[in-house]
Amino acid sequence: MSAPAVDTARVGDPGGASAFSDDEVAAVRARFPVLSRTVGAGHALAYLDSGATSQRPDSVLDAERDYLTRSNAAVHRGAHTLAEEATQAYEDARSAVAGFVGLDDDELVWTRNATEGLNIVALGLSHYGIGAPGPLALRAGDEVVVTEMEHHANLVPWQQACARTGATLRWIGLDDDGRLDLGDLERVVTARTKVLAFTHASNVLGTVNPVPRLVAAAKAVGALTVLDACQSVPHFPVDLRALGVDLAVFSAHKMLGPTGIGALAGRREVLAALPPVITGGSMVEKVTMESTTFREPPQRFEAGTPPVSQAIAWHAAVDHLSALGMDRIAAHEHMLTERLLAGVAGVPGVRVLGPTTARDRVGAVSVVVEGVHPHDVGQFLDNEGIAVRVGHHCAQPVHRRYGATASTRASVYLYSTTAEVDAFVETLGRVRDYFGAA
Amino acid sequence: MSAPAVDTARVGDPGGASAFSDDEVAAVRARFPVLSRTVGAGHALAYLDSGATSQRPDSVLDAERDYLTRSNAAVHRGAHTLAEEATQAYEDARSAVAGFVGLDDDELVWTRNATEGLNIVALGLSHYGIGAPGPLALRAGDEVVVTEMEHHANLVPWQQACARTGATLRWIGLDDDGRLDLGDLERVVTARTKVLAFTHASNVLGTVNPVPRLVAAAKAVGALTVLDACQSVPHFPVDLRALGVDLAVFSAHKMLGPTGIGALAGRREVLAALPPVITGGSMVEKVTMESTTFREPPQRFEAGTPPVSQAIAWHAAVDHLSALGMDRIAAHEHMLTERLLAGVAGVPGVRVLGPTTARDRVGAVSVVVEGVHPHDVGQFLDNEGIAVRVGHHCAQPVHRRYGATASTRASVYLYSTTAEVDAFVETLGRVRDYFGAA
Amino acid sequence: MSGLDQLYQQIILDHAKAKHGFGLRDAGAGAASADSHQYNPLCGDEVTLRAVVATAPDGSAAPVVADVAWTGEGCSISQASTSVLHELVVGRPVPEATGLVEEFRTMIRSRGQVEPDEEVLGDAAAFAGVGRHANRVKCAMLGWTAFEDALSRAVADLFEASPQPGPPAVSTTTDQENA
Amino acid sequence: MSGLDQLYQQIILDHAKAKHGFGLRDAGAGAASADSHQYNPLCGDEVTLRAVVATAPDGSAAPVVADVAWTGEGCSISQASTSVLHELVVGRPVPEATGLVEEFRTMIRSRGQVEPDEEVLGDAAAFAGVGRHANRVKCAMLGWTAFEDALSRAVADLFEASPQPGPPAVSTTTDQENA
Ligand SMILES: Cc1ncc(COP(=O)(O)O)c(C=O)c1O
Ligand SMILES: Cc1ncc(COP(=O)(O)O)c(C=O)c1O
Ligand code: FES
Ligand code: FES
Repeated sequence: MSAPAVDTARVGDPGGASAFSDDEVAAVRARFPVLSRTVGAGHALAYLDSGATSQRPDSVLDAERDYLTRSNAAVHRGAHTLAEEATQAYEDARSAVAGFVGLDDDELVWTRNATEGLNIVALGLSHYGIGAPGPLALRAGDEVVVTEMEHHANLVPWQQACARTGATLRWIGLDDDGRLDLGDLERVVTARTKVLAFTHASNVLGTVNPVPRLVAAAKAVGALTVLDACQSVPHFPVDLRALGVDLAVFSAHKMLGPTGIGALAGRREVLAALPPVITGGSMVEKVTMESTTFREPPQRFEAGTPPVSQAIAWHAAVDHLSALGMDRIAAHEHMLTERLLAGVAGVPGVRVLGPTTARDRVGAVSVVVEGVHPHDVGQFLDNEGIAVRVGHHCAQPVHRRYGATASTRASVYLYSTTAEVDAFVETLGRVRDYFGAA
Repeated sequence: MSAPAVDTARVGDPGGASAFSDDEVAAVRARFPVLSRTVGAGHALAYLDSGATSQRPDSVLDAERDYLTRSNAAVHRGAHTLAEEATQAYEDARSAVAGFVGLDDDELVWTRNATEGLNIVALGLSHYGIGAPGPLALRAGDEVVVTEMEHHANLVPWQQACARTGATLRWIGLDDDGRLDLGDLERVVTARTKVLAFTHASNVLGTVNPVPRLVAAAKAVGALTVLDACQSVPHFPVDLRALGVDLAVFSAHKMLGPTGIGALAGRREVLAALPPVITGGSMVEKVTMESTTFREPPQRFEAGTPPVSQAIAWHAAVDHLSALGMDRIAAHEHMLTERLLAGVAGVPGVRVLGPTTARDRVGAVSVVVEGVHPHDVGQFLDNEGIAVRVGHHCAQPVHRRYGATASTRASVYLYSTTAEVDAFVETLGRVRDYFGAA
Repeated sequence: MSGLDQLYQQIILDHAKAKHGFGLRDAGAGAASADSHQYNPLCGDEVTLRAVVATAPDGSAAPVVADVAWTGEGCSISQASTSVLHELVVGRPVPEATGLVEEFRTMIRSRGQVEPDEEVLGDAAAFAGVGRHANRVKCAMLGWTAFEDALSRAVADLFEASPQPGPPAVSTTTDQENA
Repeated sequence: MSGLDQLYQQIILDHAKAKHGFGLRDAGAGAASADSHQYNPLCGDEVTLRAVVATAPDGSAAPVVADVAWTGEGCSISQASTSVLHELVVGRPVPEATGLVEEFRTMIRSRGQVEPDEEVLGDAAAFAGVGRHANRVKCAMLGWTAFEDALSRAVADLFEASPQPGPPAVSTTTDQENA
């Protein structure tokens, strides 16, 4: 289950692995029921919105239903057969998802989504008030560093943590090509830095950031590293242990799995040093009316009934991805990204936010169409069955950095085809005319 | 969809509604695929663990799968057809679940589970540090009142809130019959009380608490009421508006719905006065690198990708329950509870925790078997296909109150049968002999 | 007509360009005005709208809408609907304008089920198709919500002995526009 | 044999009643001891176990397990497994005892896949069936985990020039017993 270590420099240079052939893509697509639906006036669906949420293959749907119609029960409780089967399946899922990112099962916490995972960390570090501040607690004078390309999920919780603790938020800026301005790095990451939180891949720009370089900078000053892996783990092999990050988050729904579940994963010593924030059943040891002691991670962060059937479905999702091969999936998306960027470059009045070449880039391509609002662009594309995302994609600062309020984003995944990319480019070419902007 | 108002005094006295006939129960059961499985050496499954988690009918499984194979998309985003269908289905689900408990759609927040809902409230009230303390914030000298029968989910977050803010935790004790000692009420709920948090029905004792009496006591001193409705909403008609509570929580998985989703529901003015704790995408208005403004409830409390398909499945679950009729479900369970209590009373060496009559009681019946550990009792029952829960049921203090560390709990639901209840009673009668305790 | 053309009726595309009432102007003498800023958190778009009311020239009890002036950014649906609003309500007695807002909202929220009365709604009837697009409902309502908010405060000002224009109220698009 | 009888072998039911080694006793002179308290958060049960080690009577390098004394509450699986532990390890050289703990853990974690070596494990082989019950793994391991913990500290004490018995270490059943 464990993915091979990957140097992120390799992204955009798939090495040995090849993109899927047409027959292979057809076989990949056959497993996703929704992809055969039509939209509006009988248009085939071209789903180019996987950066927001992916579609689910039959293997994932079946795994969850099988569990629910055979073994559904509360886990870690009850001596009965269903409860034992459920517990086993649930803990097997933990091993599988942890293994998919190169970690052990006690290094993965199930969360509601990636956002909750980042909040567990940010709230944990600002957790003054219960006993003494832990070893990781932020204090006045400390600094938290993020980047200007973060999703709100990896920005707002840190703003709040700083407001709570008196720490200061700083950030690494961006250059005009959509990459981190690493000239800034040594000026921003200093002895005062306690946390360096950054995204592995930007959901707006597509940029893949140089994790080893950032981790080295953080290690040099003893700062904790927190990786937003939402847009990387679904798209290329990621080994969190090899990357050397302390903590990372990602979400099932962006990688063939269900909504309602995400993960906070990372080094067990770091999880062990983090106090719990959400409390209740299953995360406690001994409870009296007066006081409570807490369990070890991962259970310490999992209060109440966990997302059991969702964990089991996620297990099926990582099995599905592994069976196809994450390196081949990355190669396939790399090919599509190149085609997308080349196609868009040929459309007049369209500007790409982010790198215009596919190197160190994932296949989320956001564009601004001169004179036409992104929502209108999206509606026009929808009329031909092309599903893209429009808006600020929960990343207002990066839009502001590039002079836009919102954008239109096409994002590819393992089941995307060259025909879909071509249809997107062709249709985009007709938008400005329709709205009288050409 | 809205449930009729109910006076909790009516629980245990189903009035006009009748229990399901044998044919009706058979029809109810036919919709739950798991109920036809066998356990161990070909024993029919007798699932008496619905208090921990319920089983799912085909209608719920189908609704989720239909959505996932037709309209799955990120909600409130994107101008495309799938996103619009998804948004519509998701918001319809909010109306349906809110309506099921007598509220409007803007009065219901989707949470990870009921536990998270209670934490949102308890953390919100202890939310010092971001700006000024809100109108509801706890301060030193304030008091929070709970009861001695609370699930850890409605106890530990309040212990933590008190530890954070300097408030004091107090509680209403229990009498020997398993009911709240309301002689205590005026001594415990005083002008210092800022919050009265209590369970509607105990998951260990089965006791249904007199909500109107407790709400009146809280109102008299201006305290906020927080109702743990996890064991009431699934089992009898509950109208939160009519009950007059400020906030309440409950979980989908205990009422035919999926794991991974719960609700925090209540008066819109109260939700509006509660600051957010978990931050990120979808709950913000305007975000700059420096600062953020937040949306109105319910979105303010829903950071990140929500449990979309789970909300849609929960909608199907409340439709399923409503179609059968919550009053008839309550009557059916009342009949089973009477039979269970009568049966258990006839087994030597067995002690019931909680009321021994079915009045103001739900069908969770916990017993202590003299000389045999609950886990051994559970294993013995499992050998005959009878699934019960054993342990402290996330409620250590109430067990301690009645001199036990753990217990064996049988809990019934709409699909439970008299035969299952009888099998439980009969098998329980053989436990002590097997373990040499008789 | 394709689904697209049904949504983007020519009238809408025209209004999106024309933007009647665009640009904030001062209210004339004897009139009262109030501003409302509405923000759409789903897309980041916003509108600032000034409603100007004055006593009716014919001396009748109800004041009239003397002007609707606005600025802001947004999609063609939001721009056009605000432009149409200007066209429709300027010069009308306030109760009539309020009624039109209600009528418009009912149409937009009906998920395309309510046939609009073109006699009453005029160009605004062209927005009937928007109701079928859950994620565009806020777009269509953005300016109208701002108008409703500003109008009620402008009227209050007009009837006050000494009108005290406060700072413009800032609020988000009401989230109930969601459903 | 029914699934139940396979789990609750007569040997287990007997040990659950006999509870060999039950009751905390002081270590004799010349011996070193350490206590471990283990708590099972799933059920609330607990065990406090004292491991006593002494230099081998035959003068060999490895010390021997002089006593295993314990108290606590729990299900018959946990009580019996601790009783069996006492029977099996008292009098053995420490490395042998440690090896037995490893052997036992492997068997319990194997989900019923590993055939136990009865020659080696003796009565403890009767617990092979527990591995098939995910929620009972912690029960079987409770006393053994306590022993492993207490033993390592008792040995450390024995080899220290001036043994300083600290407060008993308190820790939960390690959560990796889960899988
Ligand atoms: C009374 C009561 N409160 C709270 C909870 C917690 O619910 P959840 O685990 O779904 O958060 C439960 C169920 O375990 C319960 O029975
Ligand atoms: C880069 C990035 N970070 C964080 C998130 C938040 O993930 P979730 O909504 O699943 O919590 C997303 C997805 O929306 C994302 O793309
Ligand atoms: S998309 Fe922003 S108002 Fe329409
Ligand atoms: S049930 Fe508690 S130790 Fe076995």
